[in-house]
Amino acid sequence: MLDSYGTEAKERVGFFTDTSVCIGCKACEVACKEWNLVPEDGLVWTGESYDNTSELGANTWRHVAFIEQGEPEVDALRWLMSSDVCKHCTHAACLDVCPTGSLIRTEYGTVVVQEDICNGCGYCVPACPFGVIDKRHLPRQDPPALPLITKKEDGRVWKCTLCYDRLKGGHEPACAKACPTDSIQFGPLDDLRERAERRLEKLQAQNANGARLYGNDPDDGVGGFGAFFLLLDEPEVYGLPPDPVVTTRDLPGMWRTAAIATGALIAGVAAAFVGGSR
Amino acid sequence: MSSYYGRPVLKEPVWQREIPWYFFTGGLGGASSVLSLVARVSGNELLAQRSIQIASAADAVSPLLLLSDLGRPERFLNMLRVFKVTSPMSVGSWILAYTSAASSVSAFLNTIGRFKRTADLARLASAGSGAPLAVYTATLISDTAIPVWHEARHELPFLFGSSAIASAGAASTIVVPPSDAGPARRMAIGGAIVENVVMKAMEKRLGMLGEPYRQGEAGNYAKLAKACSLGGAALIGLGGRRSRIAAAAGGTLLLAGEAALRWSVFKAGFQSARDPKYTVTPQRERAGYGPPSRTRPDSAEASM
Amino acid sequence: MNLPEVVRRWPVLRQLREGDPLGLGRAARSRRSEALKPRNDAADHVVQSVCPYCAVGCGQLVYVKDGEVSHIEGDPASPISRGRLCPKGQASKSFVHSPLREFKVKYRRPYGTRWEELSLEDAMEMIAQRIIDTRAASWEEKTEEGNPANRTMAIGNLGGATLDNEENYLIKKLCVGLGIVQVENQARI
Amino acid sequence: MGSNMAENHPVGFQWVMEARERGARIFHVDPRFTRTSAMCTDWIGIRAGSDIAFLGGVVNYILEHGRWFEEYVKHYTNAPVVISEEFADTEDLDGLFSGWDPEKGKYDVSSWQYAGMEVHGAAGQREEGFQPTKGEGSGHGGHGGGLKHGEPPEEDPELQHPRCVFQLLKKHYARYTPEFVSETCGCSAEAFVEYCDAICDNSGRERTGAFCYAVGWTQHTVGVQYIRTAAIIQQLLGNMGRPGGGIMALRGHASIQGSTDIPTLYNILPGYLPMPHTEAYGDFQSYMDANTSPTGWWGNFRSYWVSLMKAYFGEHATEENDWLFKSLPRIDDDNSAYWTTLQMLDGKVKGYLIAGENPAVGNTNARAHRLGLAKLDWLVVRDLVEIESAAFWYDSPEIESGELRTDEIPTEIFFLPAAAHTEKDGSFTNTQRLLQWHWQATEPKGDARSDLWFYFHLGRLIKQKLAESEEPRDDLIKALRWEYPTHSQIQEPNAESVLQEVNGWEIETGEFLDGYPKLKDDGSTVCGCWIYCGCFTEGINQTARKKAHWEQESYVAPEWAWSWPANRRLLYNRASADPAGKPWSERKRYVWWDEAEGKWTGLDVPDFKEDKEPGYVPPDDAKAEEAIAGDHPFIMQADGRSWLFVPQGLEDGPMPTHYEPHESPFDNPLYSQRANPRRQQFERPENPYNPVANEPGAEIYPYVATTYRLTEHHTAGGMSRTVPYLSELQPAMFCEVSPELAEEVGLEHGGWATIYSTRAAIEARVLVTDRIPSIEVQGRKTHQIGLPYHWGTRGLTTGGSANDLSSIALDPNVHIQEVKAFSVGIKPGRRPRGEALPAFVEQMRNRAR
Repeated sequence: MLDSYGTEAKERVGFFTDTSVCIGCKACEVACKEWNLVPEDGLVWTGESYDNTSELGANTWRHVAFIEQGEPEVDALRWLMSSDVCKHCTHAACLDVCPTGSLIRTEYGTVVVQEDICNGCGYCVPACPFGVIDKRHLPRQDPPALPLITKKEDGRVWKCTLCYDRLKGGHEPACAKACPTDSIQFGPLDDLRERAERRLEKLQAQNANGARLYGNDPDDGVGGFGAFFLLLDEPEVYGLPPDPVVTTRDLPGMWRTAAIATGALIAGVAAAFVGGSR
Repeated sequence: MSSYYGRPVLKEPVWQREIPWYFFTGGLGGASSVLSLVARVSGNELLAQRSIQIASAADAVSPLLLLSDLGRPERFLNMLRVFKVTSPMSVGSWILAYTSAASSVSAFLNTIGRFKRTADLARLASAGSGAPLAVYTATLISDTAIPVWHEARHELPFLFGSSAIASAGAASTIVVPPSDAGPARRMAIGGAIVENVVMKAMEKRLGMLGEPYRQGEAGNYAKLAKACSLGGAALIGLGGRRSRIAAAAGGTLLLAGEAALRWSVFKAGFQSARDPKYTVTPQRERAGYGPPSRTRPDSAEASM
Repeated sequence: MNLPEVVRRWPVLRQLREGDPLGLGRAARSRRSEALKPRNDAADHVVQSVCPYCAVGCGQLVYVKDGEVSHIEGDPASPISRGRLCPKGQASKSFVHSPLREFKVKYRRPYGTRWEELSLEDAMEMIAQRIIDTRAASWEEKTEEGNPANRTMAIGNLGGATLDNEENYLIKKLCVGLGIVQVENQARI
Repeated sequence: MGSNMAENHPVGFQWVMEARERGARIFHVDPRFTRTSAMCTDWIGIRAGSDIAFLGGVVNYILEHGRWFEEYVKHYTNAPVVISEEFADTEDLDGLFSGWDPEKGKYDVSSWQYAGMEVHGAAGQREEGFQPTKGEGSGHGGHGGGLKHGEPPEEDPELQHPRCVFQLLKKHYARYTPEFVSETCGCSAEAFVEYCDAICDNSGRERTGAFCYAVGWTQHTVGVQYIRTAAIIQQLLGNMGRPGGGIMALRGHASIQGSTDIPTLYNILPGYLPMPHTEAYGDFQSYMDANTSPTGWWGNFRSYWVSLMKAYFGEHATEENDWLFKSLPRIDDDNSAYWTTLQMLDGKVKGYLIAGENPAVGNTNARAHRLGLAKLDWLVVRDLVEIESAAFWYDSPEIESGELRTDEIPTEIFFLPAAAHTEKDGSFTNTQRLLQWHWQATEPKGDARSDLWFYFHLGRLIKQKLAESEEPRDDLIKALRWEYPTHSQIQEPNAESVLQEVNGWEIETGEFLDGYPKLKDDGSTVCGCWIYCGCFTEGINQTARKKAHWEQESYVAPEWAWSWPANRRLLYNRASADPAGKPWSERKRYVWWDEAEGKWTGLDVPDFKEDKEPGYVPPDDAKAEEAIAGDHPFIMQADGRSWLFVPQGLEDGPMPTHYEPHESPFDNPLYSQRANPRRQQFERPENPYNPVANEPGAEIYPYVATTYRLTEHHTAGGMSRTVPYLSELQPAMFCEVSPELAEEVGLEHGGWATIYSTRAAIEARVLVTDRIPSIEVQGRKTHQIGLPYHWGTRGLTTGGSANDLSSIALDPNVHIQEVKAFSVGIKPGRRPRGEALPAFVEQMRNRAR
């Protein structure tokens, strides 16, 4: 996966987000924005519990979901909180389909958008099976390069970089550092996977209902997440896909079909000449 | 099927109206290049010349459409920064660049009527890349997480291909006198028929995921496409031989139908991304989950 | 072979030359990405501070670049917070740089309908005079019952829980000296 | 209880989460199911304002089931002490204690005393004159009367004497049964009993339990008694002065603790020394007598006080002139913030300075406060942004409604931009009494200045202007020591030089003092705040110590910053050892008597005279600290014991009693005395009260409202509604209501609601949620309404101010307002606009007549 970096390659790092200790304080959301200078994107009160950020996007790279569960009788109440983030997939569709090489796999095994390269073709947006990456429509900051065709909005796509710059400086990502309860844990992916297993065993022993790991399996549809989770309910309850698959897994097949269709097209045209010009 | 306050799991594509039009011009251009080559080989000079002109015109418009859809148009050259087989758009960009160069050279020389050999080489080249150009856009959208696109990956290339044939045929039918437009007419009619058959088959196979193709805007475009394509084909078939008017009218109608078809597919993608059930339900079935282990919270439902 | 720099850096060629045929990694990496550094490393200096919001007293590291706060994050050395911060503490930089922050004195004259400009010097001068005059006019040496008072009941001072101990010390000291007894803060609120 | 720790102190909550992960049982008892409740092992929902009923139930449970920590209680508390026979309990007098004076509306506390003597309270805050003869020495307490070697005259070690504290306690809480608790608080009796068992099981020799509280307890007309009840529990269970025990106050502002220690409060001087009172202390000696207790650490009162006067007035304060005592300003019973507000409304207050506070949003009945500001001659507001308190004259609900007209408001206003914490040096005192220094990072811009700068230069200017004055009233200000070195272009005073004065030095040698035992009463030492003495030992700023916790041996981390007193992290920690000086258990060892060394030692600085052995019995003539026995850990008390029963120092009773909130839809199930008889009320046009309980019209305001904060915002919003990243996280004022209430009045989730009291009406978005359940109280279904109080008319996100709805009704001891439980009405839709708003409030008020 990191062969191309040779000696430059580092141990693959990621996040383990343990939602069983998330207190929903949103420090991660703010820490991320403060560090990465992600713009504030609108004061919208949703009425969806305490969540007024709604979803991950170009201007929200960490998003805390709030789910109120249970029947009125008090002891049954449950309030799920979970900090969502880009999954930094082992097989990342956004990365595969990016036509400019703006999206790359870094020496840390993370997936980042290079803001100096992205030309806003938007292909990565529908490619992501989690709906993470998105185009930023806010006004652009830098001066137009080619005045005639330059647009006023930023127009590039953005998402969590797992604080690529901080990693290069040997610092942990901003959200993980801020998290008051260590719900967001950062580290070498292998360690995190072990930690998660142990955590799950502990919770299941205490029969914390619904505890399960999500995205820790290297054999899943995206080859495992670089940022995986411990959830207390089904993934879709948190707005996550139950069985995400990287679309490019089927690409060879698609190319084959395309080749056949191409042949068919030529044949079809040729066939049209049977019987001469009239 | 539940999701987080009924919000989509996926992001809708951010592509704008240029893209479906590009699907159309790409198909038209690509198939026209092929048509031109075959016409040349079969000695139909007029058809060959007009169709290569159509091709070069379409291939000239296509890049502009793509460029104007970019968030950072001034960075359009970054498309040729890398060559990635994993990215249909990357591959397509190279093909498009190559095809439009070839077709324009060929068309230019054809028009001024000199350097015939070079012109033919260029025509050969553009035809070689034109065919994939007409089809790859289907692969491009299939290679996404959008349920109705990805799951339709087996049919879409044929749908787009036949649509391209129909478009190219229709376009030439308009500009070439009936006397020389026989092959174009047959392409138009054949393409239209095949395309409608493929569409039907696709929807059938997709089952639940076929819904978006029939509903909302996508559904309307689909109906329009069907009416225009079959109507146009019929008109060409019945009157195209004799009447130049009928040919032109039929061709135009058919072209409109092909454009509508691309729009229909385009919109269906957005609709399926918007409704989480198209994402969640198939995945739950695939993963072999039973019904949700916990029932959804009343409060959350209430606040949806 | 030595191609010109621009060509040599062309990712398409690097894909082949740098063992990244798919162009998913190193070959596609831009100059900017190669040179990327955390901006904290570029800070002129860092000071250890304390979060200004609640009374937990989390440690903060304030990074300064060109005389401006470039970033604020948790101080790992603190046994209280261990480097962690809540959303408010984490937003301290935005708080310091709030778009609504004021840097000019504003003056509203009695019955005035708008803010006016006023120099800080004049403002201080005027405030000092107001205190002196009000105090003189309202001085209470004894209460009605004839008990000692030594005070003015016409001036009050509010605030302190968000201030430093040193600031509170001066406020109380000054008010005692002036006979201002209505000194209060949020501890009451 | 009384705290929403996870939301308001998230980083502090990391330790609670760690405890939970280690298997600790964490209960959250609160009207709402909050982010804290979601994290705790158990949540018990109770009616806002019923905490004493709940906690009193715990006391009763402990006593009934003999779950108390016998050895601890017998030795360390005043349980064995016999109380005066004149004392009568609320159980005898239907909700009143003996000594109630209906005229004055106050208690004469003489009947609450230890039999045969006069004890004084401990807090050292005292407003009223101390007249032993009349025994009316309540106020906020002196510190101990004529105890012979710190022992009360009459005790019963077996705790059987009918008038001993232990028996009085039993009697007082006998009716607080689980059924009563369930009836009154609206929780299930089973859940309550489970709670009781849990804290009992987690107390004793081997284990300790802790309480965490915040303004959910203090902001009541019986707030102090809430905390007192918890104190009783913790004493009975032996959880005070021990690691993992105690009662943790979670405070909401960076230096709110500091602003009480070094007070910007009317009734005390630094170190809780009482301000002299108009009605008493005619002469210096009686002030000294009243405040100096012969025994306990308050015995050295004179040294603390004289050293402070030397810090204030230097050479001008001398033995001869009684250290300028005669010239000091005097206070009345109550000159607190709300009293001042009412004085403004009466036009008696002319000038007002506000520094880093936003009363126009943050004070209860904020509306009355805005009306008050509009009557001032002049107003100074210092803040980073133009807050509501500075903008009320053109942007406020009253301007919108036409009740106020800009061109009719006489107030002259100076808005001065303030410097942020990164733009000045200084120390904050956090909620654990830890003084932490923060260094300046950048220079303030433009006219922005620190408050240190403002008050220093203001004082300099005034002293300058008055230098030549012959007026006697100006003598004191002329005598004020006001020299502090300044630096930088803006002449910023040196904050450390101020801290040095706070720490104090010996005048002769100029050496910094290393602790308050060094203070002298002869004027030879200077000290600006005796409890902070030692924060600058050896000329080193101890508060700036930042030794990383991983470099320190003990988890107590004594080398991080400095805590008062004497860098002691846990107060009364001698109680962590048994009477003989051995740790109660190895698991819980903290401070113990080292036989070999002959001194107290441990993980923390012992809160006890280092070489005083456990068996020490003070001689009869012993004074001050010397008079505290070796097995009495609570050394600030005259008798060295913790007080289950408080003979003096409280305004409203020696033992906590359940009273209904001032505005409550219910009667008191225990007594005909509905609410705290001693609570402060101020009925007047700007501060009318809702009809309550079974009074006619109460049905117009039938619901219990409670205000609170959200993680994403800070108090009155000046520091958060001005920050984009915080504003987008909670972008609108909303109210939390149960599905039942929504059903009852037709509220629509996501829609708007108008919430009204007899004082005002505000609007809020509606959040229908099961997290604020309707509950059954006294056989009646009640609905509660949750109201965050962050919003106002300014900032990036604006909205109605919850504090406009609540009234000025205060706790008698600390004058804190009751905003955690009051009554309101609610209806669907947005509030009326303009003139229609006051008209609507009026209309409702009339309906309630």
